[in-house]
Amino acid sequence: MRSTERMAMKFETISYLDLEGNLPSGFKHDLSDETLIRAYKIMQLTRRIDERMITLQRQGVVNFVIGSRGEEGCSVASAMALKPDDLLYFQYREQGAILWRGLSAEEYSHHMLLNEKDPSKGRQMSNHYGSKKHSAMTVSSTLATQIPQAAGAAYAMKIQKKDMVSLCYFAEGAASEGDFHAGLNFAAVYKCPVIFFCRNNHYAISTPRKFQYAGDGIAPRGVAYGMQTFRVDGNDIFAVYDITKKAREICMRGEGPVLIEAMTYRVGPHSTADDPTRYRKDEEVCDWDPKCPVLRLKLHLIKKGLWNDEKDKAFKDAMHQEVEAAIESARNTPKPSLETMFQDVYADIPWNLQEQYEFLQALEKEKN
Amino acid sequence: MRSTERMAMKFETISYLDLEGNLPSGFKHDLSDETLIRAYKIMQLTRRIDERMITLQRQGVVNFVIGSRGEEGCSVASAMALKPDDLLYFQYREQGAILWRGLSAEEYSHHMLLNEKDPSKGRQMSNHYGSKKHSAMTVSSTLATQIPQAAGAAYAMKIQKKDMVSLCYFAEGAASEGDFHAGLNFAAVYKCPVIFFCRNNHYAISTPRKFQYAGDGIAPRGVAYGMQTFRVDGNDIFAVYDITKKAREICMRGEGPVLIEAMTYRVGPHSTADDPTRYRKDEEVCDWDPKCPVLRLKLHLIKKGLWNDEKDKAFKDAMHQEVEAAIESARNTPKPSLETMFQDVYADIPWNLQEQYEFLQALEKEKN
Amino acid sequence: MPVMNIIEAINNALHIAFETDDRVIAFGEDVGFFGGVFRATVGLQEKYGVERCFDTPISELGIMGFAMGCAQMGLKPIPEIQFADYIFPGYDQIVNEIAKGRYRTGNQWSNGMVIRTPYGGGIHGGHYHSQSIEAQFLHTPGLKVVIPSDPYEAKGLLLSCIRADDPILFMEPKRIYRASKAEVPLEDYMIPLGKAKIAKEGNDLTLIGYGAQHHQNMTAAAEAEKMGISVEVIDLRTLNPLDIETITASVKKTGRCVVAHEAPITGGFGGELTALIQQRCFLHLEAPINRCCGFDTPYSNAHEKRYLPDSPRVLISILETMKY
Amino acid sequence: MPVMNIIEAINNALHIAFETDDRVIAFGEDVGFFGGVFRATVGLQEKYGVERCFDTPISELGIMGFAMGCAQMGLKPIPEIQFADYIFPGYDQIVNEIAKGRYRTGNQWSNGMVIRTPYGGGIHGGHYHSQSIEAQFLHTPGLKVVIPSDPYEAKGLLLSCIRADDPILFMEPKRIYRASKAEVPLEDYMIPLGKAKIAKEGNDLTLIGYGAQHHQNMTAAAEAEKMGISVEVIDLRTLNPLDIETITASVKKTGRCVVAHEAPITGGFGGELTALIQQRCFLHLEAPINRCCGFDTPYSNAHEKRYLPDSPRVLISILETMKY
Ligand SMILES: Cc1ncc(C[n+]2csc(CCOP(=O)(O)OP(=O)(O)O)c2C)c(N)n1
Ligand SMILES: Cc1ncc(C[n+]2csc(CCOP(=O)(O)OP(=O)(O)O)c2C)c(N)n1
Ligand SMILES: [Mg+2]
Ligand SMILES: [Mg+2]
Repeated sequence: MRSTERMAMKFETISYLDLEGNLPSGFKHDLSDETLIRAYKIMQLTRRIDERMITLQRQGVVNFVIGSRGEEGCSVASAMALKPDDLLYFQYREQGAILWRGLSAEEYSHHMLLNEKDPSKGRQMSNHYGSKKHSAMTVSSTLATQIPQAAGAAYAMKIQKKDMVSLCYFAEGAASEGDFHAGLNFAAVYKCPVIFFCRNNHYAISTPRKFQYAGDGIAPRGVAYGMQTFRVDGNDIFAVYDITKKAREICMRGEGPVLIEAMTYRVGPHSTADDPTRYRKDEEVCDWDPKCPVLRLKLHLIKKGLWNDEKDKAFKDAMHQEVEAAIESARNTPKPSLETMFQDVYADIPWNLQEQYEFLQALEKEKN
Repeated sequence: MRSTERMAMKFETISYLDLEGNLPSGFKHDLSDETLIRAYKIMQLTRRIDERMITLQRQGVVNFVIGSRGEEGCSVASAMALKPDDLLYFQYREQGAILWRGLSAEEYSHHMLLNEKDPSKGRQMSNHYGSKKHSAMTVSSTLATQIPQAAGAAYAMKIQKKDMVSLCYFAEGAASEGDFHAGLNFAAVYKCPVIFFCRNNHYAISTPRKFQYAGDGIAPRGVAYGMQTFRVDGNDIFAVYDITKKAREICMRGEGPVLIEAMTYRVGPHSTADDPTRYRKDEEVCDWDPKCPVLRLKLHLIKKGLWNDEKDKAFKDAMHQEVEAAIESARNTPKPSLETMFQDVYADIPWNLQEQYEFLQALEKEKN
Repeated sequence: MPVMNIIEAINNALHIAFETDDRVIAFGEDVGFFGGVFRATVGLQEKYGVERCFDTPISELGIMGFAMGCAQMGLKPIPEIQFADYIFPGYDQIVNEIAKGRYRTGNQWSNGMVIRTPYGGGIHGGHYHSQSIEAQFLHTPGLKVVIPSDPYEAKGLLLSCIRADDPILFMEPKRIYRASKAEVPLEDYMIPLGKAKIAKEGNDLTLIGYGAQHHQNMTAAAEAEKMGISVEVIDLRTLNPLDIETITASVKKTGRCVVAHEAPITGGFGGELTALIQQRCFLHLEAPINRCCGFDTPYSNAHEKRYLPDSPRVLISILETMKY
Repeated sequence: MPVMNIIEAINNALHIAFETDDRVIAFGEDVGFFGGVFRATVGLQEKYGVERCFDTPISELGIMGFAMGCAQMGLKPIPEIQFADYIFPGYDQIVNEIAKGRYRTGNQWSNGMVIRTPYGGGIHGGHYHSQSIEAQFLHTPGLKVVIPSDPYEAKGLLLSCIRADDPILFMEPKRIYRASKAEVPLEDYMIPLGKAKIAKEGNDLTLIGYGAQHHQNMTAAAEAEKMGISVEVIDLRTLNPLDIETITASVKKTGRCVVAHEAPITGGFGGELTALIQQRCFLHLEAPINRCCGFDTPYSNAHEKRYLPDSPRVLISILETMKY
């Protein structure tokens, strides 16, 4: 490459599924019909849970929700391409992946309502899911910190000679943090088997991409770090699946980390604390309606004769019931006990925490 | 650019002056004979001062020295291409630039000996020069921190509509810090008139480049951030000058920041605290002897009839005397006074510092 | 005089600062077009242009380093860190660079700026939207720290900070951003830095706090009053430089002292206050200085209410100290 | 028994840790091939391979984040930060992520690791090779802090840290890396965490310190002894969790206390110690607890000798406290 003024590096976007649900003729994939149907169901489940949680937030039952509407394709299809033990590191808008892994609506609800069955014992905000049995690292609010962590975890997998990769989700805003730079660079230097999955969804809260970066998105950075890099249509589950699977193979061949930039759009507000009408036009959002990953897969399934309106209705009815039952169960589960406040700070409880716990116990007793 | 496996981005290196001191026939530049001779002299002065300081360190007169042997071309030629007011941000191995700006051997020595005439009042380690009157920001040991600072300063120049750029020196090791990422990205987003000048000198203390990055050096990152990027032979003052000048023009045209990666080699130890024989072979170092920027310019000057051995001897004799006198003067200048310890922490001296100063004053009096 | 909440008062102060000094600029995540997630910078971009008030990429270290460069070139930056919990990626730039800039360069350059950041608990934010970070910045020579407790204070202190010539961390009690209301003059006014405020006079015990905690302290003092205990309540306002005179005069008068803050007790600023007071008022002290603070755990969402040293807990500390 | 200096003892401990537990890995800037700029990791790469001991790119935040990922996968990382002054780019990863990891994940994952870093003044390092950073990490629930003062302690404490299940900041007094020598058994041994050491018994005053400062304290105590003052000298060893029992028992016995550390006095760990002691030993105290510490300036190279609380200054504090 010549040193040149205004050098351009433009990445094309890999996409297979068109807006009507057609795949290119001759296109081959290894996804069974059952898998495709499950993918559709999990995307719908994800969307439903998000919607319900947002409603519960308005009702004061849940404090805070980050919906993933429009981005379910990124999370579900990437998780589909991995083995169940591969370690996922989330940003926070990838609930589809943990649901794909088999976390139930009920388990998810226990977390969202921060009750005693929440694996994090109600300590974090809701939407900070994580479950060791699903090999899914607990979300941390601090953006991008998970990126070098995922590199380190992958390094451990490599030297422990495991058939395992880590996959780290983040979005284009978080990619501005120093942690992004360190994480990708370390991974490239040590050829760690880690897939960096960037959801480029156009916004970071109110901040549009032009104030996030001046280059051609995030993908060119992967090349700069010396790693194999792909840009995909994040709303096309076939593209996301295919490239994530390729990425896993690259990792397992010892060729080092892979960066995937998935182009998508944050259809909803940033979170329940946000009102996007203050900073973007409705028309812009509407443009993305036909690109919806759930809709496109549904059209595809219908075209393939795997799905129809009747099935859709029956599935949704059952799924909605399941979600309601899950929420009901979570609402009826008690809050974490007082002692959980002082546990897990260290492996053991030191004297100062013990004293503080006893003080608080006495206080609570007095109150009752 | 297609998403592809093992995507390659290879930068070529711009170089004009060959090892015998020849420029390509028909090559044009705007450097006067006097400027070329001054460049040579300042490079020699830089080298001499470095050598003497290293000796003084061994003698216990100076605590710490970072020599720039072999890299004088980077610092001097880049400074030559700027206007005198353009703000320089250093890493620490760019004394050539501040000497080009007119800082005298004596001023430099005052700093190195950390006496009361050191503009930093002896507070930092030596080799942490800086002089406002030379528009040269004081060095900070903490690597890479100056990179976003230089971006911010350039932003201020831009909104204040000054005919000014900032130029930020750093090396390939520092480019791994998060600050590098933030600094270049911010500069690109706001199109700040800043030149990022990376000395890629093969080593970060003992760490060779293969443990610093896996890509094709630092240059491709500039492209990824969407900025104009050049790779030059850092030991060719014509290439460094030419590209830095171009970079300044790009900045002043409002086209945003520029990244220059100058390929060079750290010929000496990292610092007087380092012993490179423990981690690299002498042969490797010797390979770089003929590429020496000072030698190549000297050969060029001789070929052009601007220089000869006689002149060289006369110049060196005088210059050495000047350096000795400078050191002598610095040695005879007292250390900073006690009160400087408590000044400049804040604009004013708060009660706690006042109390501490008085306590120490009393203590010193008792001692004497 | 109009009634404002803290956010409005801060916004008002920023507008005055922008109007009266064109070296002033403000930036941070979502600070520009949107006006900040808490709406503190609303209207600045519209009125003073995108060059003076703008959105940044998400990088706190970038925001801090960029601000330092702006300051070195003579601007007066007011960078915002969206939540105090997210200031740590910029910690090195603040404690090693910004704070030491004047000293390190021998007063050739300085880094006058105001780092604004909402801090503290009580908003169901869990670990990362609740922390009180002041102690992590009060061990840093060169950096001042100011924390207002109500709208009137917020405006006057912020204007003083902007017009001071040092880097200042200005921590805003987000829990009471909207809950705390007061009459605030529309005019330009300043409250001097380094001066604590005796918010309530008293003779039996000195209660020291700042920010949102100050209101818990006032409530506790009122309760104590009902029980016949006369509490003098000090709102520190500036934590560095500390108003040691006001503090020692008060404790010498009362002979007893409680210090309260939200941050974990161990390593918190209460320790420093205690050490200073016990040294300067030793012979006047009738009881140990009592600290009523957050616990030594990360900030737990589910237990938020129990975590905070609310007025009932402050009252317990007062009673304990009185009984000693 | 061989005589070792601190660096040799640390190196020896690391070799034992690598030998006895293959989950142990070490990395950092210049740590691999070269063996570290202070030579603490010499021989590890040669003996145990480049996968277990390696050089990193220059990014402290990367080193910390990477270490956390390794720990989450069950390895036991021993990352090195070349100088404590350079730990701050990794501050967020340490205080927000590594320290809170166990709590945040509900004990599903933990981050057992030992962050080794040389700290402190006395080597002509100016602002950025001299800082004592402990206080900036002692307000962080979830993170333990250990500081040895001699080779024997260094080896035994380091091995305990490596075998503990928590993230631990292990700060090494670089000024005495080579100057402090002691007999150190070649065998594997551990010194329990959370236990202070009474380095010298005494009755008149308790002198508390750690790391390199402890030696200044011992010298001052010896001087005081000559003047008829019997000083009990405590070397804390573990700063978190603190050995509160040993401390309070001593101060209750002596009735007087001096705390000394190199870090700036304001916001330093001395404040916390003072606050704890005055609360627990109030009725036994015959004088205010005196802090003998670094000044509230950045660390000035030219004035290094005056900056440090050396034994003459500690002695002054002892005398002051005795005279009170
Ligand atoms: C270190 C840090 N800084 C700031 C924030 C506040 N914050 C939360 S989400 C967010 C925007 C993130 O945007 P992006 O990474 O694009 O993710 P998206 O929300 O679009 O999925 C910000 C600024 C944070 N959580 N952490
Ligand atoms: C933040 C930080 N980390 C570590 C160091 C210690 N250190 C000083 S110089 C250096 C190597 C720098 O290498 P490079 O950037 O390539 O510069 P060069 O010495 O080759 O000119 C290191 C690790 C430091 N000064 N600052
Ligand atoms: Mg986004
Ligand atoms: Mg280098």
